[in-house]
Amino acid sequence: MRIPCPHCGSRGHEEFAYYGDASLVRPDPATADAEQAFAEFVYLRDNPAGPHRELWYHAQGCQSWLVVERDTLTHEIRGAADVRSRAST
Amino acid sequence: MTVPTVPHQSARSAAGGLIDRSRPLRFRFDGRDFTGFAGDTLASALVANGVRLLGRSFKYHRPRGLLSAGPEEPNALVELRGGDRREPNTRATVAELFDGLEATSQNRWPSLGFDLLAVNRLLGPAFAAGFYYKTFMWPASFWERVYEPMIRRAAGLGRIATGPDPDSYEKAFAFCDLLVVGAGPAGLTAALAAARAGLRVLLAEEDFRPGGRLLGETRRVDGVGGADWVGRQVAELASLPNVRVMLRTSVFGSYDHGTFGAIERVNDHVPVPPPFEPRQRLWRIVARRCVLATGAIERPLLFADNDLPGVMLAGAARCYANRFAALAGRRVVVFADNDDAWRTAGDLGALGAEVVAVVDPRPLTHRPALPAGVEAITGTVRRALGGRSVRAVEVVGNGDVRRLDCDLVAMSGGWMPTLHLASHQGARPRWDEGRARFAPGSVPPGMGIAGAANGDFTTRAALASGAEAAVAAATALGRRAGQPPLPEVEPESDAHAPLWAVPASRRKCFVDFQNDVTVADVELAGREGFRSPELAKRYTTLGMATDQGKTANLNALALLAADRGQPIAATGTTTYRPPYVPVAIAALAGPHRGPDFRPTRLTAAHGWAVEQGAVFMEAGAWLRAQYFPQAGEPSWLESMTREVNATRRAVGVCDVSTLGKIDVQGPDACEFIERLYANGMRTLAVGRARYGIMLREDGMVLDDGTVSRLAEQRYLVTTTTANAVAVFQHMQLCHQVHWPTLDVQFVSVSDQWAQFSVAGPRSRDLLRTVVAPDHDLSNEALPFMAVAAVRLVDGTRARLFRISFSGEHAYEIAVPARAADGCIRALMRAGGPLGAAAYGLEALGAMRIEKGHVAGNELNGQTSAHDLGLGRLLSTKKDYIGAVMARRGALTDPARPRLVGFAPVDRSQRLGAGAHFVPVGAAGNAADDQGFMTSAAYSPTLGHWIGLGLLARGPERIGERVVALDLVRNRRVEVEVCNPAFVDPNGDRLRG
Amino acid sequence: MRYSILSVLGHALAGNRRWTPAWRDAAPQPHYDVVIVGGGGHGLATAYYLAKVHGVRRVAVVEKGYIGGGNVGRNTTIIRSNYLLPGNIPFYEWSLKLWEGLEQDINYNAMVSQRGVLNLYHSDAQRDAFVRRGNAMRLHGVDAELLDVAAIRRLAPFLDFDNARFPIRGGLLQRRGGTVRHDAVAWGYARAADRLGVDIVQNCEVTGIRCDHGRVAGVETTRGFIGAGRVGLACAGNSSRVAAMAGLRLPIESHVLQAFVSEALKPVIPCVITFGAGHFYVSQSDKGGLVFGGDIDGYNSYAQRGNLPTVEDVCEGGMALMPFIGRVRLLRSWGGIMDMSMDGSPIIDRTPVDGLYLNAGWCYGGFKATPASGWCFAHLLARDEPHPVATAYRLDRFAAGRLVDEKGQGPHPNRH
Amino acid sequence: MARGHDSLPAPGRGGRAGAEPGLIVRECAGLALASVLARRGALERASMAVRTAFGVDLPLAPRAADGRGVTFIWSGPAQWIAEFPAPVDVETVLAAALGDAAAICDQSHSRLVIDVTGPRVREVLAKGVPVDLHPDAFEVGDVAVTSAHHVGLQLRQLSVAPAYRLSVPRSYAGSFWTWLEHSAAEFGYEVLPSAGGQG
Ligand SMILES: Cc1cc2nc3c(=O)[nH]c(=O)nc-3n(C[C@H](O)[C@H](O)[C@H](O)COP(=O)(O)OP(=O)(O)OC[C@H]3O[C@@H](n4cnc5c(N)ncnc54)[C@H](O)[C@@H]3O)c2cc1C
Ligand SMILES: NC(=O)c1ccc[n+]([C@@H]2O[C@H](COP(=O)([O-])OP(=O)(O)OC[C@H]3O[C@@H](n4cnc5c(N)ncnc54)[C@H](O)[C@@H]3O)[C@@H](O)[C@H]2O)c1
Ligand SMILES: Cc1cc2nc3c(=O)[nH]c(=O)nc-3n(C[C@H](O)[C@H](O)[C@H](O)COP(=O)(O)O)c2cc1C
Ligand SMILES: [Zn+2]
Repeated sequence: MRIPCPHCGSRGHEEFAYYGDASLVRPDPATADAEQAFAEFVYLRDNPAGPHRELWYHAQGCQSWLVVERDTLTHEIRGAADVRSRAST
Repeated sequence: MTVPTVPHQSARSAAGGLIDRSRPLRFRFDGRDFTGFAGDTLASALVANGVRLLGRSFKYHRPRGLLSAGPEEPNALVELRGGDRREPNTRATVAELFDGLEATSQNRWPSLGFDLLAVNRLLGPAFAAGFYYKTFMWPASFWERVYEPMIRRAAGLGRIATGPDPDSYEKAFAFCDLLVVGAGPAGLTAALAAARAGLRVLLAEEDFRPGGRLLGETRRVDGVGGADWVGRQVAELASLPNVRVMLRTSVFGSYDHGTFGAIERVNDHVPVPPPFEPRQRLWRIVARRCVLATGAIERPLLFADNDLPGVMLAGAARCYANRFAALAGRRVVVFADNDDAWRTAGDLGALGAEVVAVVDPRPLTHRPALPAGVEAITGTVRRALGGRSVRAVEVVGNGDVRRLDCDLVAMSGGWMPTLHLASHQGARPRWDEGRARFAPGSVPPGMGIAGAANGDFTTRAALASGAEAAVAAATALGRRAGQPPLPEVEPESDAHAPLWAVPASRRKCFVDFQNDVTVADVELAGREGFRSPELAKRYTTLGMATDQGKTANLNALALLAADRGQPIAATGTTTYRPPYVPVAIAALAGPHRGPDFRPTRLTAAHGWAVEQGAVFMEAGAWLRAQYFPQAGEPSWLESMTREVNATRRAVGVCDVSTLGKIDVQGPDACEFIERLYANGMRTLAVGRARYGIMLREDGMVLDDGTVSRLAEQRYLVTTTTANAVAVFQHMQLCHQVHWPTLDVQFVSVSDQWAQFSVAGPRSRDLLRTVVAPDHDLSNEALPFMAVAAVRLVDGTRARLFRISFSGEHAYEIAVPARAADGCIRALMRAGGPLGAAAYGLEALGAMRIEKGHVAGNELNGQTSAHDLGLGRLLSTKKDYIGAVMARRGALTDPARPRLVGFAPVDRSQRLGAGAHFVPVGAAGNAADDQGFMTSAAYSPTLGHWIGLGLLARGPERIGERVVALDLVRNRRVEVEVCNPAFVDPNGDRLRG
Repeated sequence: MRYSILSVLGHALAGNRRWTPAWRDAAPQPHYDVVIVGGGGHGLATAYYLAKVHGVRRVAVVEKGYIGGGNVGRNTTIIRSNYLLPGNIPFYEWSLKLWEGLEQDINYNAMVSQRGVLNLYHSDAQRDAFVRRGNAMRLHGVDAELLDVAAIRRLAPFLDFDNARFPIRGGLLQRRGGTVRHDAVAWGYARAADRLGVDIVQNCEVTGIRCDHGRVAGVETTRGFIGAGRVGLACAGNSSRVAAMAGLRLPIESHVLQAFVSEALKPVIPCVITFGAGHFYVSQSDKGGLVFGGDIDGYNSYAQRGNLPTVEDVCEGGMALMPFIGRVRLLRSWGGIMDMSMDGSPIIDRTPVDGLYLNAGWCYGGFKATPASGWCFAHLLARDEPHPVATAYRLDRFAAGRLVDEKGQGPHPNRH
Repeated sequence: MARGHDSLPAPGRGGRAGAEPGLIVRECAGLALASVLARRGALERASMAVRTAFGVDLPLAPRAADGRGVTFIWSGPAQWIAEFPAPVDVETVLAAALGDAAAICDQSHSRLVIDVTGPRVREVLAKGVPVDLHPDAFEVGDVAVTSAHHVGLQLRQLSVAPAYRLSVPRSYAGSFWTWLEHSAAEFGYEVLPSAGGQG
């Protein structure tokens, strides 16, 4: 697979480390149900067959964490963005 | 000029063909000497020499000759070369001839001509598909001892070499706009058209000669012979700077996003690769577009004993005749269901063969032209006759059954587009009933298909679709490409009406030639319910041989379709998988073998350690000094003991550069560190260091290390050697994904700094000699856990950390890597009079166990902080990674195995990591298992073995005795549970 | 009909014309006591033991494709019980025991071959871990032997002992481990289950799980609705997709693992061998092919095919370990979709939906588990309580922190 | 200083003998290097400071930019390597220029830096570098952060000739050289005396 790193350009996926579902957000530890929220965050996954937003880390390149939109059935990649771009605004 | 005298090649014609008669090549097959010519394959040279028996089949050991002239060959597998270069299962049809080539037939005993296992044939019916699932079960114990060894010996084909492969292999990357696979007329046209449009073109061809089918036919293109036309195209391609033609290169796999694997046989056509050159090169090709112009493979016909040597694909017979000027037989019967194969009569006749008849079941109104004297029979061949090769055929036709004597049956069931590479990503080809051929289904993005692979079987159509595919690729890449004018080609016919039916016969009629799968086997599979093609494949092993059913699969599908009363289109295919042709494992590994399997990381002081005669050991990617043997020390134990004693009594020096080191800066550096580590870090003052642990988000310990505050907004954190990469990645995740608003910057400085531990009561004295005199190293100025920037006496900038893994009064001194060699030498020079010793990992390990410090064996990902006695570190006042999950009851349960120390009750006994703890007097079964010894070492300080381990409720059981049971090493040692800090439990030495 | 030498010879004399299907190609009936989703090894074994051990015979196994087309038909056939943790060892040992009597039990030769499984180690830390494992096994009554380099040289002289980046320092051998002819397991269980009345329904994809008042009522399929008293999921790599039909999220990611076979060779590799310093393991099939594999590709996928870097990585491991295979050619590579769980261990448990049961999370190690998985899942389905050797495999262990994490990799499925 | 495992071997020819070596390689021994990481939201400020001090813009893509006495080499978003041709106190020099707009960290000793050129240099690099170095795709001043032969690699093109500067972590230097040497052997290679101070 080729991952289109927004910084480095298209690179083989072996340069990257995979981290799974990008939609998971680290819960607030201060809430009452934090333990359950963390248990779900840590252990449960949607694991869809089809479009999937997922985290890849460009370990052998620019060391950015990317959100890649990839289809788990076809491996087709719709796009990739730096994860920080979703926070910067 | 002297013409070399060339031994007679009985079946070679005096002229013609694409061989170089001025370059005779000697070779050997099964111990007999032969000669061929440059331009031959092993197969064509054997044909030229009249050799017909080339191998034995897998199961029945039936005699087998050549079926094809290409990569699809199922029968003619030989062992090539010898010694450690022996290559089993090499297809003679693609082995390029070279002078001195040695080949032997395989899977026969004692000889190819007389093979005892041919008796298997007599048992034929009992050996039908799946028989072993139904037998060999009684008595049960016989399977491993009797049946299986017997089956294994009988199975298998060639023999593997016994020593390491002596040749070298390479990998390389290639990038292009357009990859064209196959240099037949379609591929050549596509490559040229795309190149003219300015695309970067890579044309890969597995043959050593470009041209594809044109080389095997007598067709004229643009008024010249096919090979000459090819020559012109290749010359133009060679003149273009944006084209790279790669011959002897098979594209074997098509992977996601335009990535292709290809294997270049750089030196398989010479006896031994020249110096500095690899045998083969693996290419990873990244192509923006691809045109598949891989041609087509001819289908065999099904009739009784169709596997006899001398029964050959018609296109192969023409190829041997036209390209290699060799006749595969003298009396020929052509059996075909299509017009294309009728050419065989003329082509072979032109070389002097006697063509008896063309047998074709189609009631033809228009018959292709035949040379005079060749009879056209509307009918079928029912059976081939012969012993070790074909002598005659039985023909049913024109109302009767006749026997025609012949020594070659050139058969053709039409052509099957080679769509493997279009199918590797899961799309299956679609059966086109009207044209009786597979058509590409959905193809991978960016791929176009041209020529015979696209079902465009006439040369004219192949040229046209090649050009179209190139134009489409160029257009997709935003280039303008003109449709090139197409050359004149003499008319040809691809008319075809497939003959699937098989004459009823009790004799064997082969579908998969190599795996000996017959029509009866496929039918039996259907009868037993294995009707889906995938099940039938697995039950009969059809299509699972080295050729992957290239010639067998379609016939099998047709049989299954007939069995189910379905059209072929509804039956489906089996799955196409890489590699398209078998690829040597060494080539896929490339240079990554032996010592170069993975890189070796060396510390900056490695050269010094080598000079000291250090014994090294692997620590992840690093090589580290294990101990420094000196004269008179018979084993590591003595060396280690000396090193520890020197350290504990005077001073020891150890290279600890392999620790991960990360420089963390920024206004939020403090906050970031605080959230990463489980213990409080906010209060860490500038100039001080603190031990810290990081958890995973699930609450288990990730790693430990020290955090040093170098400045208000600058920290240096260290990680264990093993986890350096993982921790850095974890920190990036935390920063970029969880807390992107923190203003913190960090970077690895692991390679920038070398670091030496200087430990022992005289460590300060030793440091005094290398650190510039104006630095105050007193306890007051530099207390335990202090950090200072210093200069060495030679001016080098260094960092001094008063930290200790050994439990001694100790320091770690960090110097820029290029100063490491000088620094360690200076330390050891000055250390001599102080009684200093260099120590290695053995001593380091022993001292940390003496001190009760955890390391990799304890930080194994299965332990919580609580298990390791570090529970008190977990902050309750802040959020940090793992905070919430670490609180779960299951992780803090006092009944969990927890860290304690162990000493043998009989102090002379030795301990070993991995022993399990059971109660004294227990039998030693699962219920008794109470934990295990994580680490063990001989303690020079205490004079006996000690260990660390995880024991259920351990800390509550100090003083108890348990047994350390090491069943796999046959040891049973009674041990006393103790405090894990064996030496200086109160830390007086550290602070002194 | 019973299979035996006599039946084979008898049929041979009759031209093999009188064989009948090994199992009926059943059409789905409107209702069953138990519907098992997934005609892989686990589903078929479950059905067989339900019928045989528990007398539950109104059972259907519904399979979306052909039986054995999932991971049972694409794994590297290794069986062993050399596990580390107390939650695992008894279960896998029970499985090995069932393998040892399988052929006589189901009257099908699945070629259970106890040729030994040898795990090599290359460092002191690895040795310590193997000693720990070997001792854990021995405490549970499982066979384990620690071999030194000399013993390994005798067993496998062709390994790279002298020129390696990571020299071999020893190994842990389980002699009772070995291989089993994978397809035959599916077929043998199918035939045996069929003979006890189980319906095996192929080409029948479950597309929905119907519930009434929080209780399972049956499954929607491409061949219509099938009512069921209980539904058992044994869908391996597709577990999450099917569980999602009942609104469940699982502690599972689906990943692709590739496997490889070489051209057939005369026997050379005597046992299963795993490389401790790289991703490579190998055995030689009875047909002669070297069957080998390595690490997973590492990203979520349902595409059942892998990528080239992993192929290279595995072959690098192979060449580093046994450089004499260099000129042997790779014949075919393929992929399977695995249900990688958050601790690398399986789940055999009830679900929050009444009547819906789950058998999943087998990662790349579930083939060896086939008999015990079927046995324990049947037990759970029939009695509604976990089997004693499978009590660790509960769904709530994740949230509770009672993980069964053999490798200590934590909740990162692609690292197990 | 003795040549060690983390520098190139002594000057001379290796691999296939022939008229012209396919690859020419030379160690750049005397460089001073530093990581420069812009503070959050301070990209503009950092750029401005660099422009003022060194007369060049910080590259925002994988490029190298030559300033007065220093080259800034992109190594990730908002992250650069500053390369000085001769040993200097990089942290002081850069801190003076950038103030609190960036974190700066001395990396002068962290890498083996070599220049490669020669008629076959692209073919040699293609044996391990997974980046398209064809002139249509990679130009003078372009930078790639990647890995070759399992070793992290930073690469930039120095001239059309073509010539490239490669940099690898120093602990990997020996393994990297082994790979480069194997890859160049079929064309023949020459090691030149190192450029820069420490020769
Ligand atoms: C390459 C590879 C190598 C492996 N090597 C080993 C090994 O050496 N040793 C070992 O112990 N394990 C190994 N494994 C793991 C092992 O194969 C699996 O864990 C095990 O086979 C899973 O159980 P199963 O046989 O029931 O799964 P499967 O055979 O996958 O069965 C699941 C079935 O469910 C069906 N299904 C899915 N969704 C639906 C639906 N909606 N409706 C109907 N049916 C559905 C599928 O079609 C499939 O047939 C390997 C796996 C792979 C991929
Ligand atoms: N009249 C008929 O019935 C009929 C049928 C089929 C083919 N043909 C003839 O065949 C020719 C078709 O031309 P074409 O160019 O499509 O095919 P071709 O067979 O001439 O060329 C295909 C080329 O691709 C190469 N190749 C195949 N797979 C490869 C791989 N994976 N990697 C590298 N190389 C690979 C082959 O070695 C071959 O040289 C025409 O001359 C046509 O007349 C005729
Ligand atoms: C243990 C084992 C051995 C195999 N041996 C062969 C073989 O000798 N020849 C072959 O073509 N395929 C062999 N295969 C692979 C199958 O052809 C097939 O690729 C695999 O079962 C996956 O199915 P699929 O490729 O149809 O998806 C083997 C598979 C396994 C699991
Ligand atoms: Zn990147």
